[in-house]
Amino acid sequence: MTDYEVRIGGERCNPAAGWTLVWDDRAQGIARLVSGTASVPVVVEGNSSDWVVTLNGRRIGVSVLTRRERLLADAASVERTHAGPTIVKATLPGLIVTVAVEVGDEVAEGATLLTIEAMKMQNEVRAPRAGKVIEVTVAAGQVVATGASLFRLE
Amino acid sequence: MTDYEVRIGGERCNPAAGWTLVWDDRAQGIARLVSGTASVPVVVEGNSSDWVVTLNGRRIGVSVLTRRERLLADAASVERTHAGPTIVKATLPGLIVTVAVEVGDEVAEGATLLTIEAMKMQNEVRAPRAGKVIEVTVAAGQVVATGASLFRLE
Amino acid sequence: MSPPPPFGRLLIANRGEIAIRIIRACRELGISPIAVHSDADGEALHVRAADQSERIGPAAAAESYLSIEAVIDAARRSGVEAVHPGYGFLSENPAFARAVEDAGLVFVGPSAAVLEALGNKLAARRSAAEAGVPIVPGTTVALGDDPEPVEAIGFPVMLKAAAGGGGRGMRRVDAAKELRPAMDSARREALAAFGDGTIYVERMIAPARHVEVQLLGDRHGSLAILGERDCSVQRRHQKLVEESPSPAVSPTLRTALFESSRRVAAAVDFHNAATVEFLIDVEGNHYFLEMNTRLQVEHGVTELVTGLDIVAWQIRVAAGEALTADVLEASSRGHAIEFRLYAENPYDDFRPTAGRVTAWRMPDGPGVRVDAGVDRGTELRPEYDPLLAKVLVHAGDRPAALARMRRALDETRVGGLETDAGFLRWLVDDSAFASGDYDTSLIASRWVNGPVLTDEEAALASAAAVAARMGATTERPEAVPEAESDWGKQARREALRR
Amino acid sequence: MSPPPPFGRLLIANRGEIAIRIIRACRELGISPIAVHSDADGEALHVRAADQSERIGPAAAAESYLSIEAVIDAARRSGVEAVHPGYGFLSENPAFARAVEDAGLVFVGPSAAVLEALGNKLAARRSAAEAGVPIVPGTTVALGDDPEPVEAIGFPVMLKAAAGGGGRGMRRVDAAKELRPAMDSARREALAAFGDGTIYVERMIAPARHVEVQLLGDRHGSLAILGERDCSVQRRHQKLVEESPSPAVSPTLRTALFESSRRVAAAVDFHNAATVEFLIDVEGNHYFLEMNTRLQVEHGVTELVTGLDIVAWQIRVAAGEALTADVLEASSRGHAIEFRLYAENPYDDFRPTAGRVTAWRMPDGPGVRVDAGVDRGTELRPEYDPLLAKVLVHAGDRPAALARMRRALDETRVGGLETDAGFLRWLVDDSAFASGDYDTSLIASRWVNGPVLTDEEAALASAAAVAARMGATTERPEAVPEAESDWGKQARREALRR
Repeated sequence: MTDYEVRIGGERCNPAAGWTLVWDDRAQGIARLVSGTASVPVVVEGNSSDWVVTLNGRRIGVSVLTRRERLLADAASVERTHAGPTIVKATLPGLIVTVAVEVGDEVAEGATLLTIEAMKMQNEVRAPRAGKVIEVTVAAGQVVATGASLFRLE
Repeated sequence: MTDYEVRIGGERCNPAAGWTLVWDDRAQGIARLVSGTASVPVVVEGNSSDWVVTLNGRRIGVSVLTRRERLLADAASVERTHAGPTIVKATLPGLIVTVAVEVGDEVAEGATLLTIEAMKMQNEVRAPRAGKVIEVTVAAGQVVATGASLFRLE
Repeated sequence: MSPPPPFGRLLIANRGEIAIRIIRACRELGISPIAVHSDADGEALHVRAADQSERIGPAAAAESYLSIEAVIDAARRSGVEAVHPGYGFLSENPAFARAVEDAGLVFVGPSAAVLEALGNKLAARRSAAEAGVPIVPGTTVALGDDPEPVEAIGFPVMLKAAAGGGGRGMRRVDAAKELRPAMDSARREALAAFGDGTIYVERMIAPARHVEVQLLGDRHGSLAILGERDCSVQRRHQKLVEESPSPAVSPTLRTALFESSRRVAAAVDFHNAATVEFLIDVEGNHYFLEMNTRLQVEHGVTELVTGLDIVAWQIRVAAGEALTADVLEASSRGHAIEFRLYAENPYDDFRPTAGRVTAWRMPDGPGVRVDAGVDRGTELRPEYDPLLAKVLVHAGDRPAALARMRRALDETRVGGLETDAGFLRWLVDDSAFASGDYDTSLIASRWVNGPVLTDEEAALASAAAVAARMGATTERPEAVPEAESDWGKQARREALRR
Repeated sequence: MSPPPPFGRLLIANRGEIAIRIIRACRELGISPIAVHSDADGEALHVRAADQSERIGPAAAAESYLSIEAVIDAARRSGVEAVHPGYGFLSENPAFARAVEDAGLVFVGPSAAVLEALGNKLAARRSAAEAGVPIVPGTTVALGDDPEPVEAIGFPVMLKAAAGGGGRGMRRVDAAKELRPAMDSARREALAAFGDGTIYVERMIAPARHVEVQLLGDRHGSLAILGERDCSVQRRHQKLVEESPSPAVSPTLRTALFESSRRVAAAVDFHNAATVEFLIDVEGNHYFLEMNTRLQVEHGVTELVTGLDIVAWQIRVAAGEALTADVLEASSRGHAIEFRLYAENPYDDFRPTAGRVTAWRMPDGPGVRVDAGVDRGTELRPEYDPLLAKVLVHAGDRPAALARMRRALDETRVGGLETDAGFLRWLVDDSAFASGDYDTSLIASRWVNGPVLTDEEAALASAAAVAARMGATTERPEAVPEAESDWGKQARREALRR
């Protein structure tokens, strides 16, 4: 038996016992969790250690790590904590409408950094933590793809 | 340009000109034939020279042969014509209810040879041509799979 | 807010689309649905849709879905409070209804006594005649070896199985010399299908419409009459298409049909769902055929025009609920049609086919309902009924319903096995069907084995196959370099007209 | 049999689910449907469903679906006789309606003059007030830089765009100090969305229900009032859920709403389909908000309860047909609800998401209708509205409709991107929504960013992920060897209750 460690949102989590996963359409990840007396519809996506399970319409990110993978992940995480700047990236593609900060500004956690228009809505990008803006890589009027760097915070 | 010969039910057939096949869901063979001004839904199954196209709900077997394949097929066909006995096979799986002929019987084309029960219906298997029954390979009460030999006609 | 569930758990003693229909009703009522399956159905759609499924035996229906013992065992094991039999299989078997009740469970259907009284078609004929309902002229006692009662009626006649249903054991006989072999073969088929070879004879009414009336009764004496359905499009005496209202039923005839239905139901202590079937001759006379004491395949047609959920009501009245005014005063709105999608070859006398479903896309959008029993990857087995899905439409009037059905069929895509879709697509444009003026001979007289493949169809199919062979990136089929032919233009016009 | 088609070919100047809805109406009317597409939509579902599709420009909507010139060019190229604009994009643009008519084609919608008169929300407010219809207290002229008119109304107030629609340019202002930035941001959003930054102010009515009335008029002066829809479940002032009838509307209020709607329509030379929107306060007073002179996203709710095909009628009246008695006397039967399935994250303030649809299974069966705009493999683009599909149900009453919606949602499976399905699944069990006693603040007050993930959900998701990692043949998740925990039993009970 493989000893997996399961985490959801960084928290350790024990899998429910007594449930079997039965594929309904494996190519689409459509499945059911069944126990002796009940059946719960799910969609399962992912591979290796990274999974997303949709349950009651909610997408739940689940990391399933072997002991070896966990040790490696912990090491990487420590490294990230010690590394300096945080890069703020676009979480969805769209048009930059306004940029609210300049290089050198000190921002609080949650402060609005810029507004991006996507799906016809104005979406605000906020600072993931407090810090000083050390680079602004976009300007108003520019179209960005998902994952594009927007700012660097020191 | 490859020069294909197309046959439907043994008859040569010219493909309609000016229509493009556009896949809708290739894994399922769901497609449309489109011309400048119209769109016809089809399902396309098969590979190499053997295809089945479903059009207006009708399954149409289409053989698409290169010159080389056509020559080989013609040769095989001539061989079949000259070969002696015809084997009558089950076209659907089911239970043999009655066997109407014995070895030695002379049967006319279309004569009932046996009755097979499938999908709760009685289906009659008929002689594909006139001839003498030289072998009966099944008996009433037996369950047969699709493609199973039933009789040999001389 | 929502009422308490009628039952905690319910066993569905069936398979395919009707099992899924009942599972859906259970879910909406808050009941946990428990399926059953033979070894052939371990991964079937109805098993995957239920909360749990109990194995009841090998593939052969006689040892699984038709085994009273196996089904009762499954009900006991799974701790259900009620059993819904669906249609076919054990649905009209009085011994099964009694076994369910003996196990302390609720049978979702009429009492065993009613199933007994109406399950024997001969007894039902006598009962209807006594209630003053017109029956098809013929015998009311079992037919022996003596052909005299048959000859007295005059040919053509219909031989029918007393235990009959679904067209099994039914034979049309046109002349005296055909009688003996037809009697033998009808008896044999009846015995094989029902374990009872008793047959009787009726005068052949032709041309005729086949019209049925939907009943729903509670255990408190209320009876709802939920309109009629026309089921005249048949092959092998089995229905392929149903619609409501019937284009052949005038308001006067409707009143008469409803009154006859009420009398037949009143003659027994009826509750739950049932259907009274009639033949209508060209003069508009109606003749009682039989009463089916179960849910019908085609119940969805009535659900569409009345807005009621017949399956949910079956379960609710089985739990003792009374029918509400909504049901008792239900009226019909618009026009609904059901086309049954079967795995059978309409170009070969509707012979059943088998195989694996490799492409499966069902229509949706406004006014379309699909009740399917399979999905992509399902292997069709010869042991069971070849019904794949029912495509139903509802619209303001019959022409709009036909147009909607044509659209729905064009959206439907099935691959991997022969289906009756080619027939259904033809039917929706057939002038007799479109006019509403058709009878039970429609398929035999107008379809036979279907129209021959047209040059246009052959050329389009060829173009598709050549393009497929050449690969998906082909911009045009290259096998025909010459300019577009006249019939190519015609084909486009045809395509446009659809 | 079937009537001649109103047009030979019709151009659908839209995309997504509404283009498919119009294509289906065309097919049923015998019209050849022609789609349009931007470069981003070359393989979109609506393109595949049409007979033909014309490219109208690059991905950006301003250069394709919003380009009057490009759409008119496409209509000319494809030889259509009429243009249906759907909703959004050019549907309420008087210049577009005029350009269509100038090209000698029929615009499926009201005249350009009506679009003009009602498209400006300020002008519409004045017109309604003149017709004796109550309007929300506030300004009837454009707001300048002077905050005085706003302060005179008293906070809280709503700022709105005169050219508005879809919640764009709308801002709630609770105090004087928020007013200036809100005015600036509303003007900026309105200018970006509509090319017109004019705003006005209304008193904030809260709590309020948002109820609208469906109108359908012909070119011969007949007007049908097809019942109301409740659209109070909103986020960002945009609708997520609609139902008919409204649980908040009494027969007396219904009569008043219909009368007000009739007056608003009578004030202009209205024909085709439109919706009159109202706010209802806690005392049951109604206030005219605006009239949308186009098909609404939620028209299907009214189609289900009335049995009518509103899109088909739009096309028929555009061709000059008169409304029939069926339409003019249509009544409502049962209860219908629509849930909109969006690519947006309900746990992050309903922020739009993007990505590829990797799993796609929609519900079907009795009383369920799905109007979808995508299928498996579709890539959601940030340029366009994130509506994936509308799931609609129809049943005898509201509790049965809710039960049916719960069942439909449990059958729905979408993978590959975040959707609002988690919110919808929560909503159907929310006590305020289930009671029918809710208002436009439901999401803001009861959902916020949704309930936290329960331990049960986390444990089930973990079990699924571990089993998936271990392979499909796993009989049980092996990560937890100990005996079943208490909440495991609880989770099963929960699962059973669903």
